Amino acid sequence: MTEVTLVQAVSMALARAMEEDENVVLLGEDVGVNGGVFRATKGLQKKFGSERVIDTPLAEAAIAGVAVGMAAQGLRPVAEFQFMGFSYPGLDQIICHASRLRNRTRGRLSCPIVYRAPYGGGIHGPEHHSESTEALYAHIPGLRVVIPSSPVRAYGLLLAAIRDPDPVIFLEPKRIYRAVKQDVEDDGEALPLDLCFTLRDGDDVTLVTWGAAVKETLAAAETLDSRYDIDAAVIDVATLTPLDMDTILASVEKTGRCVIVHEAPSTGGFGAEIAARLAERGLLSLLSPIERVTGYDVVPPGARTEHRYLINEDRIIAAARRAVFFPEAPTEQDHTMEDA
Amino acid sequence: MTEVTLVQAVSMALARAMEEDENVVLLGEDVGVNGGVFRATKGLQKKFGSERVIDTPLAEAAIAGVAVGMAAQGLRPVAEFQFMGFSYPGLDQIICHASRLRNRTRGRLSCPIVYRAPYGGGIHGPEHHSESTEALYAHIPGLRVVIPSSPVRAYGLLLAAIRDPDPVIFLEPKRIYRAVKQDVEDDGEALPLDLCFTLRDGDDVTLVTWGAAVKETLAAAETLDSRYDIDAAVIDVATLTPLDMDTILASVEKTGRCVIVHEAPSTGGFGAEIAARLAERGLLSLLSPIERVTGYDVVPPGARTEHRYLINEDRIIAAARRAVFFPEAPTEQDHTMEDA
Amino acid sequence: MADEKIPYTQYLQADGSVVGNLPEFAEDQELVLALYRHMNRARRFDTKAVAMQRTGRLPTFPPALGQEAFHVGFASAMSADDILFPTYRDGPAQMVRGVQLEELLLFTAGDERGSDFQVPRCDFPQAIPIATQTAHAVGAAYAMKLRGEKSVAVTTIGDGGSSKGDFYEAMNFAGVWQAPVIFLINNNGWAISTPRDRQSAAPTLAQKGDAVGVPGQQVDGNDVLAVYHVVSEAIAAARSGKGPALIEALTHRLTDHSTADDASRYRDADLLSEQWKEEPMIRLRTYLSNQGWWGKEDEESMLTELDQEIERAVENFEASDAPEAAAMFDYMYAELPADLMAQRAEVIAAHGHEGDGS
Amino acid sequence: MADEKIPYTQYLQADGSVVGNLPEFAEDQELVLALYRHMNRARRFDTKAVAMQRTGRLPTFPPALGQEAFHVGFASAMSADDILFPTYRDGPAQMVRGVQLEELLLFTAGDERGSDFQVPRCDFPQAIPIATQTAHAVGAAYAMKLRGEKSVAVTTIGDGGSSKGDFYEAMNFAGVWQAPVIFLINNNGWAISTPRDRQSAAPTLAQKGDAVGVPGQQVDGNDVLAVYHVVSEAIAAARSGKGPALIEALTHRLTDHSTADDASRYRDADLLSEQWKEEPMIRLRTYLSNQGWWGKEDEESMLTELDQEIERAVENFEASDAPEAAAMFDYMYAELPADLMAQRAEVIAAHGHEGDGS
Ligand SMILES: Cc1ncc(C[n+]2csc(CCOP(=O)(O)OP(=O)(O)O)c2C)c(N)n1
Ligand SMILES: Cc1ncc(C[n+]2csc(CCOP(=O)(O)OP(=O)(O)O)c2C)c(N)n1
Ligand SMILES: [Mg+2]
Ligand SMILES: [Mg+2]
Repeated sequence: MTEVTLVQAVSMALARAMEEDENVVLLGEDVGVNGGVFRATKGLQKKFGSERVIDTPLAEAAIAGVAVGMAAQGLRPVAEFQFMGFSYPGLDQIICHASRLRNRTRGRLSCPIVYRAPYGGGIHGPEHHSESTEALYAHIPGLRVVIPSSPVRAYGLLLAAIRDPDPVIFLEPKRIYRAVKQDVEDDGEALPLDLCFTLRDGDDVTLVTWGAAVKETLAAAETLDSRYDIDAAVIDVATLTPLDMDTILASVEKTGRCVIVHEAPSTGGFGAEIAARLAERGLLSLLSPIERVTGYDVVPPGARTEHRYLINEDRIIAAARRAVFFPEAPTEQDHTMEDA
Repeated sequence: MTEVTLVQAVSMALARAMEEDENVVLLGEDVGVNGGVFRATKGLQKKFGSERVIDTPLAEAAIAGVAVGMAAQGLRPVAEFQFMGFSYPGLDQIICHASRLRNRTRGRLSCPIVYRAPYGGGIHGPEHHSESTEALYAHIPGLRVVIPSSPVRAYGLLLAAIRDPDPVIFLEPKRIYRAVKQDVEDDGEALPLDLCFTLRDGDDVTLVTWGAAVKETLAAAETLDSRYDIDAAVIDVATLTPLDMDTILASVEKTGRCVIVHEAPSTGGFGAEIAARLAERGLLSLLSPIERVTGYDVVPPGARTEHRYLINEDRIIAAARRAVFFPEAPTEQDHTMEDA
Repeated sequence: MADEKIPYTQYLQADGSVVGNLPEFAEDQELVLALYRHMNRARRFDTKAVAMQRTGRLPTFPPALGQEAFHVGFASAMSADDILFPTYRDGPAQMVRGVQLEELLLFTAGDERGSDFQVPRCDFPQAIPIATQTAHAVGAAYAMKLRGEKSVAVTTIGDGGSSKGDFYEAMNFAGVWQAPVIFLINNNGWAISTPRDRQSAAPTLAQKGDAVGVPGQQVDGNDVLAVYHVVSEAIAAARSGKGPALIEALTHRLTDHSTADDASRYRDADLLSEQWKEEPMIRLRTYLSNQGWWGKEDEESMLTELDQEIERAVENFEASDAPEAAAMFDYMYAELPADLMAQRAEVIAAHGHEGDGS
Repeated sequence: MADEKIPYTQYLQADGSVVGNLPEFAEDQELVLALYRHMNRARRFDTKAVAMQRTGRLPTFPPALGQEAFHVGFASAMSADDILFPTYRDGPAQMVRGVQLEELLLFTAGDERGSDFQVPRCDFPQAIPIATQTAHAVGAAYAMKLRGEKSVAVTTIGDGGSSKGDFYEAMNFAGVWQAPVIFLINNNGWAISTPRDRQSAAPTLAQKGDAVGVPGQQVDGNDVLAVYHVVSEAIAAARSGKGPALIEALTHRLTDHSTADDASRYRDADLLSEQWKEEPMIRLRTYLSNQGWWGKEDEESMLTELDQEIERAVENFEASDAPEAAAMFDYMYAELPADLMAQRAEVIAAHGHEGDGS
């Protein structure tokens, strides 16, 4: 067992996957000699050679596209977009080919690719470095969208993603790349790609979230408990698509209340899909309107003011309390909303 | 007044806009001499010259990107993607620049661009010619996503889109390009970009839809009325973002039931957003679970079997009846579900 | 025609006369007759498919009329283990590779089984989003090189497609990686209605290789011997580790862009009749008869055979059932995720299990 | 260094000696001194910004250390009415254009007001997504040409960026349109950790113009006179309707990619010290003193002035309030759609109206 950060867990999983399968190759900008701008591929080129850990020219459409050709030829490419905001030139290849090749050829050719990208804000990055556009990928049939939110889940889910016979978009919440350390056993055990993770049981309200926002959501659940005696369940969706709705429905059946928390803009965010499915399959369980605590429908503000945009504990607590008190509004005196 | 089809109404609006504002220019593949592969720009190059109706080289990323430079310099480019499935190389420019330039520069520069594309299936097109990925665009702050579903709305909404000071994604449901003719007065009157259109009032159930599916939805409403005595309201959302939720909420308040109909895959489709907002702001009005009648989460099948994927009247009728009869299931004998 | 710096290869002139020294293989009667037969199959099939489209038996079809020497020439230069990454206009090349006519008809009809080739198992299906296939070819070539295999990836693109960034990026990767990929431009003069001179100010498309350190050359795409020759040499070089190559074939698109197009809206009729004079079949037939390899009877029996082969394919195609209703789900993932099972069941409930064309 | 076919321009060698015939403007003392001053301002500002980042007063900053001749040379060659489409590394060029140091600091700090330049109103903000700016330049150039204006668009890109399809597509459009755009490659040898020779197998980046019919040339990017000269000529040609041009400037990145980078992980220290010998400021100073235009005192008073100017900008920047909370909504659309008003109200409720940095 080693205590590692999330980004180190990513490295560990990559190394393990490359060891156990010689078809696994890494490619992307600066993934080799430099070990990636976040050091996620640190040391791997030394270990596995520059033919398996490939520093590519600067061109994301090609990175996405050559991975398709490699995968159809039996390799298992893990392609890195340096930041999610630079993955868009690759969308065409991912939508038109990676997600479809199996279907187009009735299974003759397939695309066991992992497209990795650090995602989300909160690192005081320049413009375009704070994207949370997972919803774009989650709308594309044929893909899996996977987002780890702890070192343990990063290790297990990334191994699963690499071994999966189909393309996976693997988004790493860079804000928590080094937020905590966890014991991660490098035992090659993958985690399932078809289950949500229940991080906390609770009877009063279900908090559904993923990515870096898991951190604030867990903190909010603690506060809800300690300060307001509200018992909140916390579900880390982890694999957005295909979605394990049953775990969410089961919890909401118990709590009757649901708050969905994500960093991406609200409109058309993946929270909408979860809310929609609740309104379809869980309507009768709902004792209060669904709440979404999300990014606003704006361009993420620059570093100087991004804290106003990012999810904070207070917004989650306020939403959970609105849900629990519904149809009453939570009383002012209980409500200690603070400015961040 | 002239009786025109939807695609002719598009031409009319383009011609009108070009006449009234010399800054309006068209660009795209085959939009000039050929008048567009669907003839939407027919005759316009003759009329306005090849400098204002520009046949570009074959490169969608550049088409999207040069439009940004043109717009920032005071032109009002109307850029055509030949099919929505070929708009993806342009996404990077649209997400990173067109939607953001005003915000990035605090209003100093802006992007009055219309990106037009024929969209949706049902024309027996080859692979990649049947895309309905409006949800990708609808998740991007700073854009407007507009979809006309009749000649009158095509004319009025396209004029509004061109005059709008910000970027608009204008998706034309090609399946109904020539489905009906309508009297369209070429009077230069635009339609509002911030309202849904209520096409049919109704007390029993609210059908919310857009694009080509408006056709089947209206037909379903007729059948619901005549065969089942169910009085369905039909709302054409038309402008997906920014969304006029009030019109939808008002109707659902009256009917208590909502069926959302769109051709795009269900998961992460824009129907999810509407359902989510209902579950947030209209929960207490809902007398039955929200129903979504949508494309499946698969690649649209090829021409030979695409009818199995496309929205049909029967699916809408069945969903509306489930909603109305809820919590009972509609009885078998009333239920005359036919295979298409 | 060609830029000075750019090599240009032609052996058979429009009138069938030979220019320069023919390469050795031109004496190989069997080989050259096979080329001729492939070109004829392609053209007969093309005619048939267009006729079927006109009578509502096929949706949109993109004919390759006039470009048979290009397609047959390059595909014949490939080994079975090489891999083709074609476009929508490469049906004739796919036939040479072993794709069945019936499969091509299924694909055209919008039946996904048409891309599940029995042979060649590794070739990609036709790419519709233009230029995307070039990156796939580079990735596959990288994989083959990594494994020490000697196969070569071959990919095609149009003059229009050569304007796309994907093409440039793919060639650039191939150059850096010295990957065994051959990039072939079928420069037929048009991208739908857009003429070659509106695509690029570059005097040749072959010189696009300059930008990425990949050697470029031109070839008369109406001359199957020239195409076969330059592609064979380029493949041999790539196979022996000499890296990628770019070849621009000069062809003419002798008909509409596709059955959905009407070229008379934008193309001068006189130009077209000039171009017909350069079409590739007649010059090859002249060569064959000059060699004493081919006569009227050979021609007649060949055409009869080809037409029978095509008819059989059409019959099989038309007798085929549509795919099962559930098929739209069953190849989305290696294993259908639980999340999609209800949708699959709904489709089966509505349309039944059978592939009954419903 | 350069390919034979590709012109290469250099006047000032590393030791300050002159090679070839200097262009006329090199005798214009005022002009050349202005270039020198701009280069010094750039370097002092750079040093300051890096120091601020190291002490937590700025987030990530991308220094231009060593590339000042490139930035100052090309920006000085532009007229006020020309338009610049810069990258994140073009701060020094923006300063020449009239962008305030305080604005550059705001931009770096992630304050959008930093891109609302008071001067020049039409220049684009720095593009972060690499190569996207090249298309904007072409579109703007098209607009200016359409209106019969004589302005020219100038855009820059790195050696890494030159691998992107956007760059190729933009140049191709410019070639077809004969649009007045100058494409400048700042080839500083690195794209973060990726060396030039892993970016492209093309021997020069200037020859990328071949692919699109745009003339390409190289220039010594450490020689401000050479840069000023070739860019001036290219702009004049474009202004007079002669179309686009591509110029590759050979520079060195004398420090890390950005303050978030540590080049010692991938770059040889010896290489770096060799490159320092070619840096652009010293050779220009040598030229100036050889001309008798510049002495120790001039240098000292200039540096004092520049440092004061920079200090004032830093003070103003640090004294500035953060934008209002509602600002994140107020520039999304010309008019805020009703749909977003509730969100805006929520943000104001949580953070107040004031631009208090909260
Ligand atoms: C990315 C993309 N954009 C647009 C289209 C629509 N389209 C189909 S064929 C074609 C013209 C292609 O011309 P060219 O590359 O010269 O090939 P040709 O058809 O002449 O063989 C266009 C624009 C497409 N298939 N893909
Ligand atoms: C499309 C895109 N991909 C990746 C990045 C991340 N990135 C920022 S700078 C850089 C290297 C750029 O190198 P080069 O073009 O040579 O310019 P330089 O930094 O040397 O000036 C990369 C990969 C980006 N900003 N945009
Ligand atoms: Mg062509
Ligand atoms: Mg560089």
